[in-house]
Amino acid sequence: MQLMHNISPEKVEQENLYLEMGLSDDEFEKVKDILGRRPNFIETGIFSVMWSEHCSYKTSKPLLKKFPADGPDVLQGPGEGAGVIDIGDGQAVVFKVESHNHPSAVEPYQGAATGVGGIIRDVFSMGARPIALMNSLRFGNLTTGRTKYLFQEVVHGIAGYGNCVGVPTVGGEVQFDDSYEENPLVNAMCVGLVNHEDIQKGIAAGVGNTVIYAGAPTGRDGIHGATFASDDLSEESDGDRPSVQVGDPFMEKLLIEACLEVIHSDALVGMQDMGAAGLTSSASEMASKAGTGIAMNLDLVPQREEDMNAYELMLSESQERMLLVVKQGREQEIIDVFEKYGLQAVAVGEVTEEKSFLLKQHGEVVTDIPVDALAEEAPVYHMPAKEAAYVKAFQQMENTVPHVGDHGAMLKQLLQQPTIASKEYAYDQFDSTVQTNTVVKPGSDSGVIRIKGTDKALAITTDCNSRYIYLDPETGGKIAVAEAARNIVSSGARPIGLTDGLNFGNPTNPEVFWQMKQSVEGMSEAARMLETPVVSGNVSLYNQSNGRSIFPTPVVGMVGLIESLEYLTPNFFQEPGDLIYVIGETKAEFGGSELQNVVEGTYQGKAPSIDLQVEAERQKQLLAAIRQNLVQSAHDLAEGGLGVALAESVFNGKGLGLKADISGDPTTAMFSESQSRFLVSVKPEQKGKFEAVVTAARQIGRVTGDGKFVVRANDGALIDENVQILHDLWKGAIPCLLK
Amino acid sequence: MKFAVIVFPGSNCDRDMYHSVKHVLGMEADLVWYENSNLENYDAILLPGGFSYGDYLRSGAIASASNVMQQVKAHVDAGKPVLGVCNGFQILLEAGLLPGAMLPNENLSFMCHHEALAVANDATRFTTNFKKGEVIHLPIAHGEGNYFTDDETLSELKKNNQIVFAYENNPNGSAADIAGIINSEGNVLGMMPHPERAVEKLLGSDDGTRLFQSLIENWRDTYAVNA
Amino acid sequence: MKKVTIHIMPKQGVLDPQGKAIQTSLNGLGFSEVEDAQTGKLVELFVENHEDIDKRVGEMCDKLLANPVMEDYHFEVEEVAHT
Amino acid sequence: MKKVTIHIMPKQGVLDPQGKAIQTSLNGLGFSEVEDAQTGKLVELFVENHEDIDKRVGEMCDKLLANPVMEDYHFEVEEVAHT
Ligand SMILES: Nc1ncnc2c1ncn2[C@@H]1O[C@H](COP(=O)(O)OP(=O)(O)O)[C@@H](O)[C@H]1O
Ligand SMILES: [Mg+2]
Repeated sequence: MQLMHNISPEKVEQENLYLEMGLSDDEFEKVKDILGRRPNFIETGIFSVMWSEHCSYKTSKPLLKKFPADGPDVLQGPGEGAGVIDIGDGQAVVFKVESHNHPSAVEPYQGAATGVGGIIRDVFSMGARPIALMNSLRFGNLTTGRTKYLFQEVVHGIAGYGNCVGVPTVGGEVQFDDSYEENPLVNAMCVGLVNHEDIQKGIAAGVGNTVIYAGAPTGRDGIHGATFASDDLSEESDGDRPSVQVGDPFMEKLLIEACLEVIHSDALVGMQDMGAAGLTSSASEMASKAGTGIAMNLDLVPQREEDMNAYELMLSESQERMLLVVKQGREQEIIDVFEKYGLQAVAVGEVTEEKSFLLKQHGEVVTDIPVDALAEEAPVYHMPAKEAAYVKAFQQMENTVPHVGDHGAMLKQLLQQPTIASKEYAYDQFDSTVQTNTVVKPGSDSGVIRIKGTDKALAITTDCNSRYIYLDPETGGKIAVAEAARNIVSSGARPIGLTDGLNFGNPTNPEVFWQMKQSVEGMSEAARMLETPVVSGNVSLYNQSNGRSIFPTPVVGMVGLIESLEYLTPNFFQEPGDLIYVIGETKAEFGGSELQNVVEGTYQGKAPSIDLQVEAERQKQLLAAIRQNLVQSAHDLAEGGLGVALAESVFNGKGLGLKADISGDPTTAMFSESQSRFLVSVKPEQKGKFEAVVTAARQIGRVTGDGKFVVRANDGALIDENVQILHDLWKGAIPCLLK
Repeated sequence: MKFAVIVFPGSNCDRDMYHSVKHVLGMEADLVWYENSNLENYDAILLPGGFSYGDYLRSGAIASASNVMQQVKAHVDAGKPVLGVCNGFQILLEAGLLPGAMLPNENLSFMCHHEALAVANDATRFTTNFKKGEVIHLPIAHGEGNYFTDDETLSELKKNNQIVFAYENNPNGSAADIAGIINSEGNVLGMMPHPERAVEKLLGSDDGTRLFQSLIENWRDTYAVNA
Repeated sequence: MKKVTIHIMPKQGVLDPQGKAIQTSLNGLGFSEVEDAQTGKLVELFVENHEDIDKRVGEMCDKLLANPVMEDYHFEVEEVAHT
Repeated sequence: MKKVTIHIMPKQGVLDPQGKAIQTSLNGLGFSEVEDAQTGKLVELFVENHEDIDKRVGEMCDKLLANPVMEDYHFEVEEVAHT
């Protein structure tokens, strides 16, 4: 889109330019009412980004309200850069997930890199030191050159940025399904640690205080990126390409250190990163939150390119920029800190009494908008929702068991499915050990970070099985939260809160909006039952192209607290002779399962059922057993069911094997994806104690030292495989697909 | 014994290095910002890993041209020890305090995992607490650890036992499996693996501890008045 | 045998953090006359003689060597006796 | 105002994994005529006019821009009206 900034307000209206800029006719009328006049071109641009889905959540807000956002330990819920939860000893954990889907589809390396940079800024803008990164990725099947390229470049981009800033990437997830072929998903999560007294907010309080711009100068990067990120990704996107931003992780690292130094100065009033819609959203949100106004002189804004107009300066999404509000007269102390790190920091405006967003350039007023009109008073839409027809049909289907001839051969095949196979190709490229806190590295249910100077640790996971959500959004939503909590608990932690990344198709499609509504209902109910308040999150809509939507993918990022390192529990079996238990019943539930995809080449039928009461009970029991030191290892059962979980439990290079006996239908026992189940190992001498604490546990076998994977069904041989061979197939699958 | 951990713009293992010498080994240590610093009163200098100046141009190149390196050279000429890890090693190479240069890993990807290393020289002041031929485990985390030098220099290094650590299974294409080398005077050690990330069993290995202990004990024997 | 030298530079307006870092460092080293620095990639190809080589190299750049989102390129072709 | 274009290439005998990778993928993409590929860096400097500019630029390369252990360089200087 060419930038016709010198265009008259009349022309903006008469030629309907506002439509091209992203405002509907009704919205444009609303703007005129608010201003009592026609907006000029710049004001129209400002309204269109601030009222875009990405910044205003105009269609998702009514749903987000359903999330339980508070709990006894919540210090900051949704509304700031990131959520904050108290973890005792005067410390708190800060976290949020952010999506960068559309930019990554257009330029995968920079799209993923700047996504990581953005979420890190959200966390340190709260005053917290970033201590861990996670990511949640979705791609089409690794069959086309384009998909392989997207996957490889996204991984390189995450590594390129995260490694350079020195924040360890301790885990994540990657799933592959056709529905993501044209719309890959790149969600990044950052976790930070902060002392209560250092928690910052993005507020522009104190009339007369000074607004300081810090970090990278503003270029023409990502002009209109915010609306771009809210549009259907169609063929023209190639034309949108120049709006992709380039990240500078070196600058970000300096910005982290400078910002974490200035928070100790009582001259600092508020701080916020410039994320989506750059200077516009950060400045207007800070004022709106504080009930003040802001006046800025755009001539003072550091600029990377020549003669940039007000429109470009206000909408640019140049990376690595922060906005600070500082006590009047104390500016220099703050500026000195940034200059020590070779960063630019300049006063660009002041906090005003009148609640207006007032911008001057070259001596004339270019924007004068009531601040609240941009944030609080953004339009909210209650979209129509309609149960998807396909879901109705799926609910009528009976649960059937896919046919499996040779269960050993099927286990091998499942272990090579990219969604199940080892993700080492990706996480070996991430620095997972910098900051010397990583107790559990990528490759386990959760990443675990110890907290120096305490006996505590944090467990972190991201999860979302979108296949279940596609089959049944409400049940799938419950499962997403429950599965995340299972991953946290099996590492010995108590879940304390979650952040969500809602990735969906086009919300104006009633069936898509219904998917959103139902999954949010399910997630909310599970979050309530499992006592994990939703303290932050992000929404990415319009993930569809040529009429085809992605599977509904509400990613859950969850954090758990390990009160004492002695509770830390590995996922892998430990000692020959240990007893192997399955916690929870197994039913013939194959809807959305990996086995169904392998055997029937599709996902259909009912999603596995889940009873949240039972789920919560089991998690409490397992955690109790772990704290009584009765558990050698714990692992949740997920894609591929018991068979895959058993295999993963002996993939730790200790030469271990296992002998198990199962009864009933062998295919169901080995590969069903029934929910609320764990696989644990227990020392023989603790059999009695363990069974007393965990009532739903059934012993199915023993850990052996012979490197053999042996399963008998109803007293007949079922599987007899060599662990090393299984391991090599599982580990080699993705590299092999990328060749 | 008093350590200086030099902090360049973009260093990101500086705190880790500081934590290991100060809190795990209980030595005196300071984080020293690269500008207008004074290194005279330090017994040893640690150049930490990270991405100084974003690794722009060549990893370590821009940092090696900064003024503080003049003081590091003076410290080296005075015979005092310097340890460069990862990016710190790259800086020492670019500054000419160690021979050779660093190329991108053979597979052109960053890699992060534990590697088995053979201790090739246990007679340096950094390695007396190891045994020659002993295999230890340290984390690596780098995109450019593929050591290169011309053949003469390489045979020199071998002849003078300047190769201190060698990879058991070369991960990055490094010449002669080199993971760490020392200068001919024996007071400047550069290595890609991270000893400072391996000083606590909790984190998977404490083999790195003995490197720092060697340095401390040898310093006591030589310098300390009342050790 | 032809030697093709391909110059790949960031597009106008695309951030080049490396260039900035180099300029600052050169100024610091006393080369104050350096007012701006930009960095790019150099690719040298040795190719068998081939009719419409320019068209072929153009395709190589579009398909692999240059990133059309962020980079511009140009190249020269010269005759060499490659060893 | 002068524009200096500096070509920095790996020395003879220094392995260039990136060059190898590029050749392999080009061949894979059907550009079988590509027999060898090498990658290097391009640095463009904009410098105030300065007597013996060649000497100055040579120093910049030796001090910072090129690493003599593994790289060779050459450069051209042209007059430009830099904005
Ligand atoms: N799905 C969600 N659930 C809960 N909170 C959300 C969700 N989406 C956004 N939020 C909250 O709304 C605020 C704005 O989100 P976002 O626009 O992503 O922040 P930023 O402006 O930093 O990108 C943040 O506090 C975020 O945590
Ligand atoms: Mg933010």
